[in-house]
Amino acid sequence: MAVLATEIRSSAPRWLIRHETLLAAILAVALAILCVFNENFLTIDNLLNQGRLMTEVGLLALPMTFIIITGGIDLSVGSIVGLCAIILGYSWKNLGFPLPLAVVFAVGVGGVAGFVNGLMITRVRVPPLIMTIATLALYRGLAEGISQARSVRNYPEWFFFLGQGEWLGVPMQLWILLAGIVAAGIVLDRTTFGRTLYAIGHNETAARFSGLPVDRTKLIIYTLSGLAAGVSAWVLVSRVTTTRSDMGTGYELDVIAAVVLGGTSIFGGVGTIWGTVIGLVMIQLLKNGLALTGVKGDATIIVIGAVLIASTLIASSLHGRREVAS
Amino acid sequence: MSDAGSAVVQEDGATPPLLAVSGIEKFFPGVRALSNVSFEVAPGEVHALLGENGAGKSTLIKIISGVYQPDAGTINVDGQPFRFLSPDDARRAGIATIYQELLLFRDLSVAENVFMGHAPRRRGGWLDWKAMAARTEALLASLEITDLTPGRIVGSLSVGNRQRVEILRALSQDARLLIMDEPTAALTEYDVTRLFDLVRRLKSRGVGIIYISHRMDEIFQLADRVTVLRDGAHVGTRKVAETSSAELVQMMVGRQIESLFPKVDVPIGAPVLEVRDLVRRPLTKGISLTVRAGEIVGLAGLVGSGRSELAQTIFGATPAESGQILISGRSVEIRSPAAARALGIAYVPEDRAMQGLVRPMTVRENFSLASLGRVARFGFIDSAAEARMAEAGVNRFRVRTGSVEQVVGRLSGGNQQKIVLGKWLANEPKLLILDEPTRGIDVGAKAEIHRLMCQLAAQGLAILMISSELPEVLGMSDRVLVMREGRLAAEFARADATPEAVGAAMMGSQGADAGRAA
Amino acid sequence: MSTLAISPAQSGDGRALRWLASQEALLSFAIVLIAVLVGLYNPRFLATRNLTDIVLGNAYVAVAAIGMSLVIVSGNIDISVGSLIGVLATISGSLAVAGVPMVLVWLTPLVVGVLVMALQGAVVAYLRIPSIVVTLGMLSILKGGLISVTGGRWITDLPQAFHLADIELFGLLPMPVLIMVTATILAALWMRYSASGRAIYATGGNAEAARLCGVSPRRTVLMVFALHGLFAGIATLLFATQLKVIQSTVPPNLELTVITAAVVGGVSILGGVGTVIGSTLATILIAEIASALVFINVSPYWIHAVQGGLILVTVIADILRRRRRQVGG
Amino acid sequence: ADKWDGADDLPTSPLSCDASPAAAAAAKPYDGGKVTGAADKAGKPITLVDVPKLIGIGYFNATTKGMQDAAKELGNVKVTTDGPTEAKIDEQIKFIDNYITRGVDGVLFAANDPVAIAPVLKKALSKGIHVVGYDANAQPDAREWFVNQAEFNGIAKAMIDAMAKEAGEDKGFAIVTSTFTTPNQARWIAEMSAYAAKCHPKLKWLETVEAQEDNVLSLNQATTLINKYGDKLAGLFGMTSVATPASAEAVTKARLCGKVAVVGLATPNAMKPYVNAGCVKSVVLWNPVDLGYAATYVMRAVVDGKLKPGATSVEAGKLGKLNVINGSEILLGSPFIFTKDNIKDFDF
Ligand SMILES: Nc1ncnc2c1ncn2[C@@H]1O[C@H](COP(=O)(O)OP(=O)(O)OP(=O)(O)O)[C@@H](O)[C@H]1O
Ligand SMILES: Nc1ncnc2c1ncn2[C@@H]1O[C@H](COP(=O)(O)OP(=O)(O)OP(=O)(O)O)[C@@H](O)[C@H]1O
Ligand SMILES: [Mg+2]
Ligand SMILES: [Mg+2]
Repeated sequence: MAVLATEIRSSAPRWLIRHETLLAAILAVALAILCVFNENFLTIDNLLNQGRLMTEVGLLALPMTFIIITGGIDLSVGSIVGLCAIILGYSWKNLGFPLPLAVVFAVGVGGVAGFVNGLMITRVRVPPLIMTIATLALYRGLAEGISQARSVRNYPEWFFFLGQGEWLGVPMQLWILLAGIVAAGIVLDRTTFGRTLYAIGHNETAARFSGLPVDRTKLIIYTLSGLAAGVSAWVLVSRVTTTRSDMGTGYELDVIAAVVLGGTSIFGGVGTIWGTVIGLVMIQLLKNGLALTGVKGDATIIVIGAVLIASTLIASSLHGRREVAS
Repeated sequence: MSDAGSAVVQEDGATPPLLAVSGIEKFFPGVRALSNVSFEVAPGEVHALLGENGAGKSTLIKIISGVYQPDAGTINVDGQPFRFLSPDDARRAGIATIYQELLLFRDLSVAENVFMGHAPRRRGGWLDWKAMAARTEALLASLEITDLTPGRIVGSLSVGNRQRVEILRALSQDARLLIMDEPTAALTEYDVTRLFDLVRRLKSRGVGIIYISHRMDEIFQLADRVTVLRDGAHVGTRKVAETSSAELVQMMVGRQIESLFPKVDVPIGAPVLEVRDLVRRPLTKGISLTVRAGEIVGLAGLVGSGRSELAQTIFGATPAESGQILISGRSVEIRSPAAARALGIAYVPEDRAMQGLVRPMTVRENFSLASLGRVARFGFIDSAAEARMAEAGVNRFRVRTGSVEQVVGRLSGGNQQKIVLGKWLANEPKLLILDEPTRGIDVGAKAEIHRLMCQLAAQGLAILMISSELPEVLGMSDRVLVMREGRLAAEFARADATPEAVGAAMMGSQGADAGRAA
Repeated sequence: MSTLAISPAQSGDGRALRWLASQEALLSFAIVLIAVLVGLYNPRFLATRNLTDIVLGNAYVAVAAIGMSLVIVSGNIDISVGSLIGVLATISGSLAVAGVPMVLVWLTPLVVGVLVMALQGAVVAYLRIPSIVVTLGMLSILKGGLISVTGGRWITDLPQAFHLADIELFGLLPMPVLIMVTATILAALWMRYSASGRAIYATGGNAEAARLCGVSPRRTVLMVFALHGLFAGIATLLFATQLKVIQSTVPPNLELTVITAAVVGGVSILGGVGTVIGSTLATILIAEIASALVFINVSPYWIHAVQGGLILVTVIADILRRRRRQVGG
Repeated sequence: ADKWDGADDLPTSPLSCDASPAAAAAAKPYDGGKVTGAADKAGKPITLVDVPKLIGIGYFNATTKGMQDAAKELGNVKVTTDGPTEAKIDEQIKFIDNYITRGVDGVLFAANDPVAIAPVLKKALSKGIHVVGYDANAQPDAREWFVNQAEFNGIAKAMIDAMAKEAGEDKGFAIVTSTFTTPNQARWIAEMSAYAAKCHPKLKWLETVEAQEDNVLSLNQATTLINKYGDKLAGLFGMTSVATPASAEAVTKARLCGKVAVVGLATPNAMKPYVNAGCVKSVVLWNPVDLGYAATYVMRAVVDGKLKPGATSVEAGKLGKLNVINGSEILLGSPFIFTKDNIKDFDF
């Protein structure tokens, strides 16, 4: 029998590849159809521009993938973006920080916000969803309180380079996102850190009993999430040239949608960065393509919703990993 | 061979067999778990199922209790053919099952766990909580269990007590056929004897019983007949009276097993682990002990005596509140398993599925889990090295798996245990703590693991072995420590560690009402 | 009350004592405490009028939270409920304006709610898609669908009879409050004393074990979602009949409000734990806090921060209390 | 109450207390943006996109209606309305961006944030797309013209005067607004406080609360205010078409009609029940249908080259001649007050 057992083997890597190729296929088909309908769609210009618009959410999706792989979730990212944006403007305008310092400070605050989530989740063992639902409200509240409903404007021209400038014809912030993607991707499937994430997601106790630094790892990923939110806020402010306390509202759902669409299992243990990237691109280009083809915003979200369910359905029909996992 | 089995029944006389399965086939993706298995259970008979890990015992009983559907074959109850599409069908047909995996609701009370699915009702179909509590009390009394109350949340119970809850649940259905899949795996001798009394009582009431165990002695104490499976095939059925343990082992393993406890004396070295007044409430109350290089120290005790807690405290999973731990004479602070690992401490936990393995991960991934540092450079995993490490482990411990890419969750118990062991040895520890190392493992694998322990000891490893199986403790240890209610109750040299002496020390003076008042 | 409130895990004896250690007790205590403190600062807060208004304006959240609690206890989650309520409100409103008999106007949301949620439940239970994915998808389908159908046209000049929420029994007990209380008590009784009620805890606690006990996790999940839809329907009535206008858009962040109410009420996001009494008390507490902050003149800019902070505190307090219980064994 | 400066540090300019018109500000030179490389579509059919703050609220449904009316009259204009479902600036930006890529002749917008929206509007201008704002302005150089429904100080005067008349000169009032960050509301409130201080110094400003664009929340907030202040509260301002009916409902539910005055910005249909019941006496609003209508005409005029920098007025169909004020804005007129007598004549 042990011989026979050869056939049942970890379908994990294979399955994931299958899932992503499948997604990629769906994506390709969708794009093909869309560009038949609209010549402006498949132009370098438009695609790069979409990349620009995708960056804020994209940056958040990377650590979110880590977090969801460990079986956790972070609903507070949107609020942290708002908080960091405000901190950026406030520390520059009201505390008189030099702008670069203000940026660093804002990103730092983002890190702290994420760290606090992580701390409560690891030390007090508050379930991630509950903790981050609470901080979703709290951090947004702080943003409103600190800003006193004031938007900070009139940033110097150079500050907008990140959000509006280009380098080698590619939007500045897209470089950051690309770097992030590559880094995250490598970390996730090549390093011990990445392996630890999967182990935690599948069986936290066993991971702990194997001497893996479970709590530290979690602390790190939630902090990363906060930092990413900080950077994302920086990019956003630089793109829209002003800070408002309501920035980033509702990002959490966009991010989660992209991640789960990318095949990351909300139950933990399964997922890749490449999947997330495809998920991101898919949502962004669907929205854009449909809009260009004359589909209105409301109809577009219907399609997005349907695609989310449908593609997860197809993907899940392709694997039986969950059964073994339980 | 199988007709030998049915022949026995004919002699047994007129009454149709309570249960008769024949020609059962079961395939899992890539595995033929059962091929043409047939056997019968008469009313009032205890019928043992024997076989190596992965032989297909659990699969067979899961088919009988409606969890799986057979791919071929028939099931008859009282001569009537039945098709069980769900566990509920089987229950209605009077079949109750204690599954091998503890399947409980952590957040619910003992009473509710026992009666989930068949709770006593009031008029209008509303649940009757009072009756539920009362009937649970009654069951507890019938098993003479004093340290459980119907109201306890199961999540707060010890492994041993959880096992008891499983038993209560099966009994609560007052079934005509009771199936027990390794019910004693998590029990100590004391619980086992109480369970046996109960089984005999049921037997006398004409209840048929299918009993799975890897403990040969239990089978000879309890069973009337025994059916042996090997690699999913029905090897034969024997009357216990007419067979010998040697024959059964021969039938299930296909070879002789020279000795189950191949203990050899090796030179004992310097102390590796010294523990002084270790305290971690509620269960570790000031423990002092020493384990030397090359020494195997057995730790005996009743369920709930706090042995695992002690182990887990030394291992840093539940850091000590006070007291001192010395590794190789150096006083150390162990606040996490990671720290323990760094100090060369390895812990093979008693709960294989929950604490030992990441079941959805592959053999390769599990092997390297405790020693990722060794196969990684600057945090980057060298998958070739990792594969090599796993291959080496698989060969060294004779793990029966198709490849190192096999998902661990699908290996049978024994092989899973070897992987937990191997994963830790890959880290070349100084001190090895084994918590119930052979719980639920077949004689073949057991002998192998014991041989391994001896080899390791010979190589100068210090071993602390927790076991609820007295013969194992006595057979493998250089010294035997006995824990009772969180304290060390006694210590025996190998020579004067007799079953009676150790047993008495486990029970303590008060004897009967053993176990921690939970 | 206490008999219902004690966590189902405990047997009859010493209920009162156990209740004191329960989440429900913690919440009730917090509710009273805040009332007293704020009352001292500004007695108007304690005016019956104000207290009923607090409950009245949030009864619909409480009712929706009942359904949400069921869903979460069963080990799932639903983030489409806000959009669904928006859709149901519009449907019911349009019918009312179209002059359909009131009975139908009030029943339709319940029926449609059950259908939509049952559909999602079926996908979750039988096609094994994680509930968060299904409901996330449904969220945007409903949201987008509502606008593309109505074009966002407001529904105005609703018939007076439509306004269920304005009915006051014996001139003092407002309908929404009555419905909220009845729904909570019935749901609580059902969850504790019915086999299917317990099946929810079993499914959420350990689906595999549930199956082996003859409980069907799939049917349970389906049922739970259907019921959730029913409560969403009822919530819709309390929600939509308060005003003479129905915005045919989805109420912003309602799903989060409802989920928050459930988890603050002590429902474990991991499944298998929680009572609907808790979620209702939590709704009241959260609403009370919101109102109290206005009464004690917290700077309007800081209100949301303080609100978030207080919620966080309640949640953590509960976790710590739980942990002590666990260790105490 | 807190100091109110519209959260954007712009100066307030309260009108004079009597009806005398504002001291005509010295005619400012054109300060709008320039479109580059726009194809000459004078007289030719054009397609426009209208991106309001959000879709699905009564107010913007009305502006859309106005645009469609205008398009029908003009015949050679096609306008579609599309936008975010919540008043989110970055969503709005994405919508405009997509329409730029898709290619339209002109963009009509109502900005969620005057500054944040600027870059994308400038992008449109640079791609030869005409940009005209309405309802909520952007930085002047980011659009060509802005159709101003009514000047902030005009609205403020109308509202405060109405409140002083209905509640009484020396009474207390509170405000229910959407959020403190919504530019228009913030400006109005700022101007109101300035005007109140100047012309009705005895009016007591008790409090201002946020209620998003959420009518149940608005109802709860208004109710809380009523319960908190009791008879200290003589009036409620609703700053949005959502907040005003909700406030009126709160007053009705509290059985305080006549005791607590409700004044606010709102659309007639939503207010009819309360106005007819006599619970609300005056609803301040310009006619948003006209606003959309005017915006479309202005856009047409711009494309046809009839409205050039420096122009002092523009023809806007049935609305006749509209004046250009401070540089690059077109004034729709002074705010309109709906009352029991005229409200039935409006349906939006
Ligand atoms: N769900 C499953 N999917 C695939 N293979 C399975 C599944 N369950 C069991 N198997 C395989 O079927 C064979 C029999 O397993 P089973 O659990 O019945 O053995 P067992 O006799 O109970 O072993 P043990 O004594 O360790 O409990 C094993 O090879 C196992 O790997
Ligand atoms: N009262 C308790 N509350 C919570 N967990 C417990 C309790 N008692 C035991 N456990 C857990 O159950 C596991 C088994 O411990 P147990 O109570 O069986 O004592 P033991 O000496 O380890 O007996 P055995 O090793 O035979 O199981 C331990 O890992 C411990 O964490
Ligand atoms: Mg088995
Ligand atoms: Mg143990």
